Amino acid sequence: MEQLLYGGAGVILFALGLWAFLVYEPLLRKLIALNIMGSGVFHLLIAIAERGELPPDPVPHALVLTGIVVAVSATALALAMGRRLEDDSGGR
Amino acid sequence: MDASLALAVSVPLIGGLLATALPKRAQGLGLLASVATVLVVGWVMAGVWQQGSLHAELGGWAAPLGIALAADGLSAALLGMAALVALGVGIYASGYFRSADADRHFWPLWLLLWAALNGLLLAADLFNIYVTLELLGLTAAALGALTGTVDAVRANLRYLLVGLLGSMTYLLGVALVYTSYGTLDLGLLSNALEPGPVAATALVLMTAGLALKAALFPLHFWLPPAHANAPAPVSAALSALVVKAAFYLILRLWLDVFAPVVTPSAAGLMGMLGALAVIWGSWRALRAERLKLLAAYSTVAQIGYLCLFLPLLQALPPGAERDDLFVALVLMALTHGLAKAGLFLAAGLVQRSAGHDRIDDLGGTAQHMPATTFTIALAGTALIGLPPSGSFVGKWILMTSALESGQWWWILVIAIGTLLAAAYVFRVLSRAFNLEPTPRSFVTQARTEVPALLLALTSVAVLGLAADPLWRLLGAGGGA
Amino acid sequence: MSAGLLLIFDLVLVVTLIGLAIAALVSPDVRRAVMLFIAFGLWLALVWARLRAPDVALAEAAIGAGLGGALMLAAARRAARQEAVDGQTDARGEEG
Amino acid sequence: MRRAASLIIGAIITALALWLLWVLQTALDMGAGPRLAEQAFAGLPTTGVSNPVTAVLLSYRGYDTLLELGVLLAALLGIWSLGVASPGFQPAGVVLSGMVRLVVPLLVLTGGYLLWVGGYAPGGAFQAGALLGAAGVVMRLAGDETAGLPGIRAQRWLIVAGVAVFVLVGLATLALGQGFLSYPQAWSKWLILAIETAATVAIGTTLAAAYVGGRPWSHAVVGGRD
Repeated sequence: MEQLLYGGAGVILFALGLWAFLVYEPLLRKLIALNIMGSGVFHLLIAIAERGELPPDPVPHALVLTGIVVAVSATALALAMGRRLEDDSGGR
Repeated sequence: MDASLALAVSVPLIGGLLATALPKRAQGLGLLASVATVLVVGWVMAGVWQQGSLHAELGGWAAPLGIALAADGLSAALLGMAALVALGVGIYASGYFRSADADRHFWPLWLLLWAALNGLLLAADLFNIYVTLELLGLTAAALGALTGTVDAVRANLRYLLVGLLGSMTYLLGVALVYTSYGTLDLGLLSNALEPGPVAATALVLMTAGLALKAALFPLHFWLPPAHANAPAPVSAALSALVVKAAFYLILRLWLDVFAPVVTPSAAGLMGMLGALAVIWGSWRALRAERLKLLAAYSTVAQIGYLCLFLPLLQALPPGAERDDLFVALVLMALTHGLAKAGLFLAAGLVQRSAGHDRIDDLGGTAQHMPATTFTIALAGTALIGLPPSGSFVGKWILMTSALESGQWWWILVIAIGTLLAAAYVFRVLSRAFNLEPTPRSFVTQARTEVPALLLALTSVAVLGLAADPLWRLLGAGGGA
Repeated sequence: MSAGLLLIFDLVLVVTLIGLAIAALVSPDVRRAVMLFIAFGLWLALVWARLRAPDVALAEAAIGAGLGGALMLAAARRAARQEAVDGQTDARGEEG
Repeated sequence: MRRAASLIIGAIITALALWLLWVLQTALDMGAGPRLAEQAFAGLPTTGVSNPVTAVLLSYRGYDTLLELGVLLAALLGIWSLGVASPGFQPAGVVLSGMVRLVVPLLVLTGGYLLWVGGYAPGGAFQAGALLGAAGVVMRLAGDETAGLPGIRAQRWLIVAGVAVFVLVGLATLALGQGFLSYPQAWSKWLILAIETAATVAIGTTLAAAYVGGRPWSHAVVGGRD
């Protein structure tokens, strides 16, 4: 039950992020959407790692840690590209 | 334990680190690392040639707890193609970038991309594939934006975002797999997998994510602007290697790991998308105004051809015939990779010499750059699929299999695609030979023209005429 | 009884999390959207602490919400400033 | 028109979400499937660390972490290739800069602490590196346009340090005939600590440099402000 509740929340976050990614145009909106999508997947992994009495599974935890760092790297690069576009169109 | 597999990733990685830390020597270090990587890849290929397949457990932990690297015939063939293209691109790049600044930014990112590519082709773990995909996507987008023009940055920003969307979708599939099967290792997973909604959904999610990255129709929209606006050596690598890496993963999942889950209708759907990609991509290539845009649309079509193989491979029972078809698929992929790399490199030279790459105004290019025009002609031969190129053999086997398995309608698609390809290639060549011929010397800039020419030549002559070793490499590797 | 209470506690955590996500995604003001995204990340860290994943919770709070948020906030501030500048020049143009 | 499109997309994605929820329920209903936790705990004594997450990150799946540090590096190289950094913020007032002088050492100390306890308690290189990066962000917000980072040449070495130490350890174990990244058990703890320390420094530098948002003003252009 717990797993379904938390795992389901992960799926819902993924879907919400996907919707916003497809609907909104501005870069920052898309990045927030992508990050929330990613958080949804991460949340699903954390949810399935937790199993009541047993100690939680450390493998999904490590995967999520890796995923978080990758997501921030990609966000930083995308923002830098967006800033470059802003500067170019501003400097016309 | 085979050391060559880990080295195939570490050597370009170390090259990238050194090029980052010592920017003034980036070019020399980069070329050195390229040669070293080619040697290591040769070692891997020799190992696969002798032993059929290689396997290495990293960290001293066996799967499922640890991560393994594996090479079979398919990955070895693609590794080899990647090494050839990458070496050519590296030599070309060393004579291409005019500003020292661009050159210094190119090398570290390029070597990291190569490391990611090798890592992806050798990966045997679903999550490890995700990490290599991200490394590949980030470096590819950053390299594509290296020209710094607004168009290039915008197109590659979109490419980056689409790639991230694909990775997230892929990762959701991986999470589902781990929920049900508790393993990420490809080999263990393929043993444990049972057809059912979970496995099917995981495959759909992963395939959708990868199809975005492989620019499979109708998810190809990001590719033409991103590839057409990147610096020429980068376009070559993106079209020849990066897109194909994502397709390789689709192949790995559909033919290897998830084979029991794949139904004829699912494979048929992939074939349909491939058919649409062939026709749409070739048509847009014919209508393209710029040479690099033409090359980019032609990549969309070529990915389509590769997808046509899926329904046929699914329909054929294991045996010699299916093995032949599989070799034909790899042959098409290799030929296209080499030819497209040659074409993009040549297009970059045309653009630089003429100041533009508008096809209609290319008159007289042949007079100035005979070697480059010859490269375009050779690459065109391979893209059309004329003998003796590797794609001629590939298309021939594809059509025979289509007839024999009763799926004759794919032949129509191949015929239309081939005619359109012939049209767009001859459209370029007829423009290039517009004026009276006054050739000066065949090669004008050896450092950039020769790699392009050799890549295109390999795609036509070497792969077409000497395809037998490929049969052995893939056959011995169990050829999926 | 305590199981029921725990379920309510879990429900509150999850509903708030999804509420914050929706708020961050649809907020009309970009800067506020980023703020809400940071709040979402911190709340997510809290939920992960509840799911006995303290390592990941720490990382999400520090990297995902913290540095990711800081990067986005800088971009949002620039965007807002850009809009303000554009607005001023437009207004001046209309006056003149 | 746009509204209609977003509604249609919304409907499709709702259907997708319902499908995924059903699949998830099916997967969970199949009962407690296999998981790697038990194996991970069983192997823990030989890894030299007692925090299972650190063991997964640096021992069982160290190769993933190595490539992940590569992703971080690639992102920064991409950012640097896009142009030079914009000038920083106005120097902070007295109160704020006083706070900064307090907060930055605190962040660095906490980072060091997290790095050290990562072996046996929640924490580790990523959390510690993030705090170092946060210290850089705070300094830049307070008016230090370099975010407390050293000159460009040193920065280049610092950002590659994490991957470099990691891959060199891997190659060393390979040369010893142990296989890539297979730490000898007696050294495991210290090798992991060394890798984590280098990774922490690299992550902190990279994140702070990413926040600066462009390559530092080159010494050739501005006569080096450091």
